[in-house]
Amino acid sequence: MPKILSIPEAVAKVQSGNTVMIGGFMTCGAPVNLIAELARRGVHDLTLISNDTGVQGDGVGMLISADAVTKLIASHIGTNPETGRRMIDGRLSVELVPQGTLAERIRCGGAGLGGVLTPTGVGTIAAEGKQEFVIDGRAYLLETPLRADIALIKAWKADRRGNLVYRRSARNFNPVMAMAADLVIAEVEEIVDVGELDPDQIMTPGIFVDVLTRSVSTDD
Amino acid sequence: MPKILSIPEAVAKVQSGNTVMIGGFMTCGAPVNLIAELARRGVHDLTLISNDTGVQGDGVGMLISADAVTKLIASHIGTNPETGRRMIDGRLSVELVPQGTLAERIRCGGAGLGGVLTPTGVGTIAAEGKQEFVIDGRAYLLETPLRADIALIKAWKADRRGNLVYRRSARNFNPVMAMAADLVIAEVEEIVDVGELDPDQIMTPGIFVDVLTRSVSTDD
Amino acid sequence: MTDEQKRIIIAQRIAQELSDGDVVNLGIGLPTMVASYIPPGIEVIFQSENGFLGLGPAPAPGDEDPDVVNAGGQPVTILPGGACFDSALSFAIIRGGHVDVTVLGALEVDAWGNLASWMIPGKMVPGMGGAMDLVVGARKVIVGTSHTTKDGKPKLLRQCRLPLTAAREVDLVVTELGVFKVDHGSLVLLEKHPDYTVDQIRVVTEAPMEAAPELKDMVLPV
Amino acid sequence: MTDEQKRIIIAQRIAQELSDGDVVNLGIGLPTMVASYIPPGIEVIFQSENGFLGLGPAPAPGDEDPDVVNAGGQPVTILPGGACFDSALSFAIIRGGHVDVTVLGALEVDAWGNLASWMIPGKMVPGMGGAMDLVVGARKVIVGTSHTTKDGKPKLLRQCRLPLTAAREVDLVVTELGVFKVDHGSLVLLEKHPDYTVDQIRVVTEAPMEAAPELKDMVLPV
Repeated sequence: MPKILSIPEAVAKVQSGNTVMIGGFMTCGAPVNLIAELARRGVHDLTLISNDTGVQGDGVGMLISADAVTKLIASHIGTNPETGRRMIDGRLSVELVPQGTLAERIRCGGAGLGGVLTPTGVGTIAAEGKQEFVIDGRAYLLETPLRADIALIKAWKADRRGNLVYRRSARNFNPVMAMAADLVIAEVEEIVDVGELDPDQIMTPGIFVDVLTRSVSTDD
Repeated sequence: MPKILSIPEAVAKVQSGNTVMIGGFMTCGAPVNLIAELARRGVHDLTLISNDTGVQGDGVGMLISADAVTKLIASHIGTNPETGRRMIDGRLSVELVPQGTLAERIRCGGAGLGGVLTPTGVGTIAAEGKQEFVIDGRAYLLETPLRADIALIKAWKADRRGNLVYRRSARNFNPVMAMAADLVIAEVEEIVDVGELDPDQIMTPGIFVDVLTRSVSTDD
Repeated sequence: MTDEQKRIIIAQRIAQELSDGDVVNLGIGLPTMVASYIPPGIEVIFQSENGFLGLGPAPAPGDEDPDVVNAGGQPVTILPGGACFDSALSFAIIRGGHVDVTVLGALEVDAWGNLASWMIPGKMVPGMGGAMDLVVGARKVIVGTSHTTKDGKPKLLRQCRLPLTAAREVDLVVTELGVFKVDHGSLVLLEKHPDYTVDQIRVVTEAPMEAAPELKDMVLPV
Repeated sequence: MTDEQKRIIIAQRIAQELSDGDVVNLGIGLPTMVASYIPPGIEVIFQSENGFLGLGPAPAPGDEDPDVVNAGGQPVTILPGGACFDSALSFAIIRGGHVDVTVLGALEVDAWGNLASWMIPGKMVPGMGGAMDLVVGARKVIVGTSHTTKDGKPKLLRQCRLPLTAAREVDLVVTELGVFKVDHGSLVLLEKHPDYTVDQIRVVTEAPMEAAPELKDMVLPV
């Protein structure tokens, strides 16, 4: 059973130097209250794995502005000019990964796979340093797994066992990240009793989730 | 939009010599009415990809008994002694694949991936003829994609766009097979109007489905 | 032509490439405009790479749902019959050949079907996002772009000079001056703007270019 | 001891290896019996590899749901808080190290932690099903088996002779005669049946075997 903690209690589990995955596509489906608290707390030297860096001052962008991140693995940073400036200044090391490859690499990390072969990026600079394979006449790159110490994810509803349901396009990277970290903290809008969620409608089984926290604090 | 056809009309699309994927775990989640009609029709020389061969005379077992299959790719055949007899007789060529590897190979076929690296089977006869890779000190086998001409799958509900919802453990291999065949025929218990299924609860998007057919025929 | 007139010509012409039932992914910017010009009688299904099928128009002001945004982060709607999924399935759809047509913009495109659309070294490095997967995975790749840069330099090149989004994947290039099929090192002009001659178009095209025997005039928006 | 008595000793002893909150996958046959002996105060979550968590007991006659079966195809139930998924996610859970303990039977197991459980060439080739993934992926692999074959031949070997299910993955072997930790080519006897001496057990064990300094008697079922 996951622990139910307040936002500050949950965020206290993140240490400087950790590798952290954060769900969301810009601010949609991002655990913005966990991120805001993390930015406020003043951790540093994080390796961050996320699709993008939000916008300046919102979503994951709060961590960039707070100088918390020294290494970033993402598919897109164009929506936050602060990220680009820090990359050019040399204050932030950035590994850009095609979005579908990023999803598969995280999935591999969670699913015990040693890598996947993808055609994406063949013949581009995304192929640099990677092994290339030709299978049935088509070229593929070997892409290796990504894992994190901690994943911060966002769901719509949880039950007390940590089973999660996401809403609309807020699902995005959250389900794969929930599988690929040693400690998984889920920010949710509502926590319901065990049995209230239909087993068929659960998108992330509760066994992946270590900590539940509410977006808006209420009495437990 | 998928076509809505009767069971015989749907099954008429399968030709002798085709590679066919069939969903289900024994008879649970198997499209048993499609299978029964296919066995009755007398096709032959099928390459069959399925988790198992059902039981003797039921599920996929009907196709084995009907002499329709010459090559089988499956994870388990122990529940149908007829399959083992035909394999020993040399009438049926069988490739046994670990169940998780079977799911990943089909997923690769549907997801445009050239293969995955799995630790499953390393040091066993399942590794024979496969490339082995060591990544971060752990050994993995390269497993390649599986695709089919036709997938026969089973769902609980569909809407008229072919969006599918499965029930309980009847989901199993159906969602990955729905992605990995040139033609996908789904046997469903009920067809509802567009808009009746919540977009978050759809497990297989309708764009994968070419033909819908009802388990029990009713007026359309 | 104003920039807006060019964009309308391009978007409207690309819309005519779509067939009933196609699954279509539109890139950000000009490609998004294609949705406004789908011919009557044609129904296509738009995929949004951040995780759903059945992308609909922007909601009425006040009706925005923060959980329903497009790949540009803007509020949109999900049409009846739409379906939501995670990023892994979204790119399985894209990479697996389940998207019939993708439409993308270009910094450069060349006569071999190479596309450069995601970075200018030292200047603009936004990241490739989902573009590399889309160009590799979609069955048909259409590039929609102004024929030249703002400075009047050709964008349809002999060989791309900027870092590629994907190699040899582009099928069709649509600009305000014409419709070009990529054909192994040459761009075949299938249709041209009625006010321009083939030679006038050739002057602003770096790529080897030939007029198709059945060359037609583009039907311009009314 | 009757076969049934042996099976009860084994299942009950294995159940004591489980900790509160463990995610557990039980193989078909003897391992399934472990579920009946979970100690009071311990709650574990059973995973069924055909696609759900929260596997519960068999339903009352007449309450069977054809869509709810275990990996052996038998009717079972899903407990409140359970979750269903497809085979890809099921084996992502198994292979990805999210199952704390798996319990499997054996044809042979050896002092290096090799397990043979899925085929006898020329005789029995049922296929490996999910067993290869489970043995590789679960954090702790417990083998539960009768100490010898029906003919009295050892099943705990120096080196497996049958085709392997997985190499060097078994952590613990529980038989009706004892509990053995796999330790690089040797089986360390941690607990023994109180009615048998170490030497009596050694006689029916082919694998190199040593008694742990803290060797204890197994607590037998009442």
